Amino acid sequence: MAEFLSLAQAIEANVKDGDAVAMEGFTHLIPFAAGHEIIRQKRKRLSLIRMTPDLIYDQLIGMGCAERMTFSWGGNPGVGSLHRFRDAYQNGWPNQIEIVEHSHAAMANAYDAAAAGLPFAVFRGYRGAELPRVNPSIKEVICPYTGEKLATVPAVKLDVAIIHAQKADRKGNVLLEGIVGVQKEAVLAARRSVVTVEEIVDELNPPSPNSVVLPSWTVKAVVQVPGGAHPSYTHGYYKRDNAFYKAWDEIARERDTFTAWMDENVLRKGPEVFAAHAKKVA
Amino acid sequence: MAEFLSLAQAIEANVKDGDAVAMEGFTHLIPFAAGHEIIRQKRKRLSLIRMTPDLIYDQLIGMGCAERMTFSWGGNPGVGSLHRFRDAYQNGWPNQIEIVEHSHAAMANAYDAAAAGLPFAVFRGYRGAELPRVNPSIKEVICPYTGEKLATVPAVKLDVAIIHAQKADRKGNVLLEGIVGVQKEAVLAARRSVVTVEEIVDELNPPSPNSVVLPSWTVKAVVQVPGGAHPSYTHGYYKRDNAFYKAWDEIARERDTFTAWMDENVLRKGPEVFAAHAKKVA
Amino acid sequence: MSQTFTPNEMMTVAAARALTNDDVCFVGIGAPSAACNLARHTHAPGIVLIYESGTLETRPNVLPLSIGDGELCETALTTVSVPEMFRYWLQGGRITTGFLGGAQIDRYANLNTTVVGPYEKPSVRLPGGGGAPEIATSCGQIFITMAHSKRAFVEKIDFFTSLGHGEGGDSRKKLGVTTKGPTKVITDLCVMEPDDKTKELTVVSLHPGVTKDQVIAATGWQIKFAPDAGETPPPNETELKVLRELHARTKAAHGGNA
Amino acid sequence: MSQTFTPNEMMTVAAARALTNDDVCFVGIGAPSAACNLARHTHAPGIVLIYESGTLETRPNVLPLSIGDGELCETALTTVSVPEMFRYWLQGGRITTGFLGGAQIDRYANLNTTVVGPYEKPSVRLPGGGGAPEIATSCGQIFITMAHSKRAFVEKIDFFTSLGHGEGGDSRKKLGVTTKGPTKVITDLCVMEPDDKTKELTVVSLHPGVTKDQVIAATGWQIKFAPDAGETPPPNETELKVLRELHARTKAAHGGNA
Repeated sequence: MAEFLSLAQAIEANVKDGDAVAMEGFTHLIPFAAGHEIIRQKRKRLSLIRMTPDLIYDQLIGMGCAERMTFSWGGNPGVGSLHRFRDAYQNGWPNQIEIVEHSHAAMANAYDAAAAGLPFAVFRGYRGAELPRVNPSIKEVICPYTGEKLATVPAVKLDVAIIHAQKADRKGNVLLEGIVGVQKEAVLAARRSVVTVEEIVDELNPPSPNSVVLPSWTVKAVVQVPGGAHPSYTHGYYKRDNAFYKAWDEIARERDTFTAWMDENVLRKGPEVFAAHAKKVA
Repeated sequence: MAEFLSLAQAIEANVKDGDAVAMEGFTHLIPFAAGHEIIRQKRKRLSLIRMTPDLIYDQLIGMGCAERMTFSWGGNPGVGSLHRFRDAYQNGWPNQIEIVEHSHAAMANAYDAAAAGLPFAVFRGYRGAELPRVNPSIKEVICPYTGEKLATVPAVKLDVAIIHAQKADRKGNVLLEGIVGVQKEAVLAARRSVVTVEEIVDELNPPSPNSVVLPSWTVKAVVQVPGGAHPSYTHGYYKRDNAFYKAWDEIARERDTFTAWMDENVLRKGPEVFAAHAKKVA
Repeated sequence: MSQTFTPNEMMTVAAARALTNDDVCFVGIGAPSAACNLARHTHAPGIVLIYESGTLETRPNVLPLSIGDGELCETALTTVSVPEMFRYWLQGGRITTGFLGGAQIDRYANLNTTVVGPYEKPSVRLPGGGGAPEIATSCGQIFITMAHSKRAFVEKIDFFTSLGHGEGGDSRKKLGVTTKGPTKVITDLCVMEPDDKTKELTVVSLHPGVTKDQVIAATGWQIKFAPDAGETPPPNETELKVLRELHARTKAAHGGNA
Repeated sequence: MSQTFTPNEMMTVAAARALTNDDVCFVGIGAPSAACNLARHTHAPGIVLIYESGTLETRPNVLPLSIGDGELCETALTTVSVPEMFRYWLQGGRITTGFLGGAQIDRYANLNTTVVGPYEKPSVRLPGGGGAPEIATSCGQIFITMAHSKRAFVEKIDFFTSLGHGEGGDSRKKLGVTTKGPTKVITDLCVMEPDDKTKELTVVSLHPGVTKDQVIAATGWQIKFAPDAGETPPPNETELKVLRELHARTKAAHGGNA
């Protein structure tokens, strides 16, 4: 059963130095507040996993929390590159970071396989592509019926999954809506999970019998952090702050502007600052 | 794009003698009206596929429409056996029927693989079970990462999938709600599909952004048949007629009572008789 | 206080009592469904019930006739597709206790729900395994509920639909299966558990009024009794009341043409 | 009637025109998104647009900045999970036309969005392939939109992120790939198509005012021109109006802090 904790408690209890951590979100519902808490708690040597690492992973990497990133597309969507990731990967600042690179299809299948308790996934992928040359974890199997060669990817292995969602009820059941990405799979794949939510409500009242709901017993900790996905967004609550994504390009370009921004906006602040973004628009 | 047809037209155009046909539904939304139309049109040598073949497959088999059944659990749920299937399989009446038997997990994975365009699926199954001895299509692969042996099943191959759903809009987009079974996978796996619906509406208005919707361009024909799932049920419209499922045990036990019932209730009737069951209860 | 009860009620109550508030159960139709819902309405209100039709954490007010009755979806936390159910939830290892039954069972709790007679030319073609082959290996443990008779409790089952303890001992381990398998077989006569070492089913308690001879007569192999086998505590008043109300509600709901 | 337009507008309009009302498109961010939505607002109102974030049949009123903007979900027929998107919809073979672009392209329309320089020690680490490796092989055909420059149109790409026509000829077939691959490369200078036989990109039309020499100067290999290469018809009034309104709405929506 999920425990209701403060964000500091939830991160303290569930994220350890050296952990394999997925903070998932496909543009939507990215758990920024939780990421900032990890930075404040100065976690080290994290192995970060995500299909589309964006600003929050740029921030974690720039602050020296990570030693590895497993990903399929690492950029600032619609804007450009992740300068802090590049600086770490190309120049070793603040520390060298290792990469494990896949395609989206591979990562999506790797999450799916892990949620399904399988050691690997099979997909029709990478034909004529070069990634298999540089990523030894990409292998192949032969279909026992047709003889077709198909690509394989190992299931993701996660110590902890961290996601943001619309709401939880008082038992800790969690409702996700909109672009749900691979968040459900990430939680089901992980040994531990932390879910930040906009609201905690008496009754979940999912709009459809087939709504995406994570039962309380699949979640380790639930934390209410209104606005906790900003500058990403929460469907039904607030929009994506596209202007901030554009502004990040300048902030992160140089080490000193980055450090100053992190100091002022993350290290000297707490999760309560996110509440300013948490207006319900639906 | 889906065409709007009468039930007779839809079956005429999409179900041919000898076709591999899945009329799916996991207790819920079983397309009985469409099955009756196939019987009236006297289709022959169908290869019937379904996880849980129940009364409608008993009827198709008893009326001589089928030559093969691929399945994982064939019974009258909560009541007992399918007498017409048994009579065909054990005694060859009205004709001999061949079986291809799997487990639920295998069938569910076989539909999933077909929907995903893969030739086979991998799952952890059949350990210590005897089905692999009698079903040569059950094979295994070795995980290229862990060396674990896992079971495989070929993807289902369908000429046509037939399902029942709550509603379609005027473009032919289809909404399913409640126990959705493997119906979406069946439609995506099939070369052709026929969907009977309770209602055709101007706007689909799915209650959740993540509602189960089949786009019009994945469906071949949409037919409005209110009550078309009876004695199965349609979530939000009418309940399962459990009394009829119990009564079927007596009707189907003997060849003559069966034949008389089919004559009176199927051969001499049309899809309009289902409308009597179509009260909206939601 | 003494009350009369049927052997079937005793079986259901004994199965219900074996469940805890922390269990996540994969429920089958019939006795398992009654046992799980009885537990939920008595000592285990937090128990999580999952039906293979896709309904997660369901709280039916009446017992379902089929595994996919509307009641199950209407009272569920959420309902997922059947592929997801078998992939993420069952194979994903999230179920603590699964229920099985069958037409035949052997001394190692292997089950047959496929055929009586040879597979290719059966004297009775049964419905088949359904979810059983993977329920038997993916759930943390398995409870089996079955009516006790010589026709069902046999020396040799005609078909291995689902794995119990194989040929006994460490059969499961040798097959690469890491879950416990059948830990209890609950019948209308007694409760059996596999021996720690041999995994042969052993009677650990006899239901009130049942004799060893009755069990011996209803079992197709030479059944063993634990040295300390005592009497199964009879159903108490609350258990009987809740169970009978559940059945009464169910009968009322299913009898009519809803 | 003559109108002024930018090379980028010409590129977008040319891409839009190549789409039909029956297409099911896997849309990327930027020029593809503009082209697809322009087509939808002009000659192809029935075109189906799918974004890899899971949004099926979306009708955005403004162009998304990211592949998962809220606008895409709010205007979609439905939104599925990302594993389902890549498994059932892309790999399932339901997409007629996919859009790709990249930092580098070669004469066989192979693309690089991974690194400039060697993979292990790149001079520029790019975002990576994302969905491209499988989009390139699973969609019925591929349209590529890119700004035309010698830095991008190179003799040899530094990394094979996604397959175009490989080494030309029947390269795709030899790899077991049955889809067409890139059928059009649309730049801000011209439209190219692979030669029927060799699969080498060949200019089939030059945008208005663009000379062959300009194209030659902006291409890192000895670019071929079709004998009948003419002028790309310029954007018409409606196309320009619709496209500019789309961009204006987008700018207004993204500029502010919504």
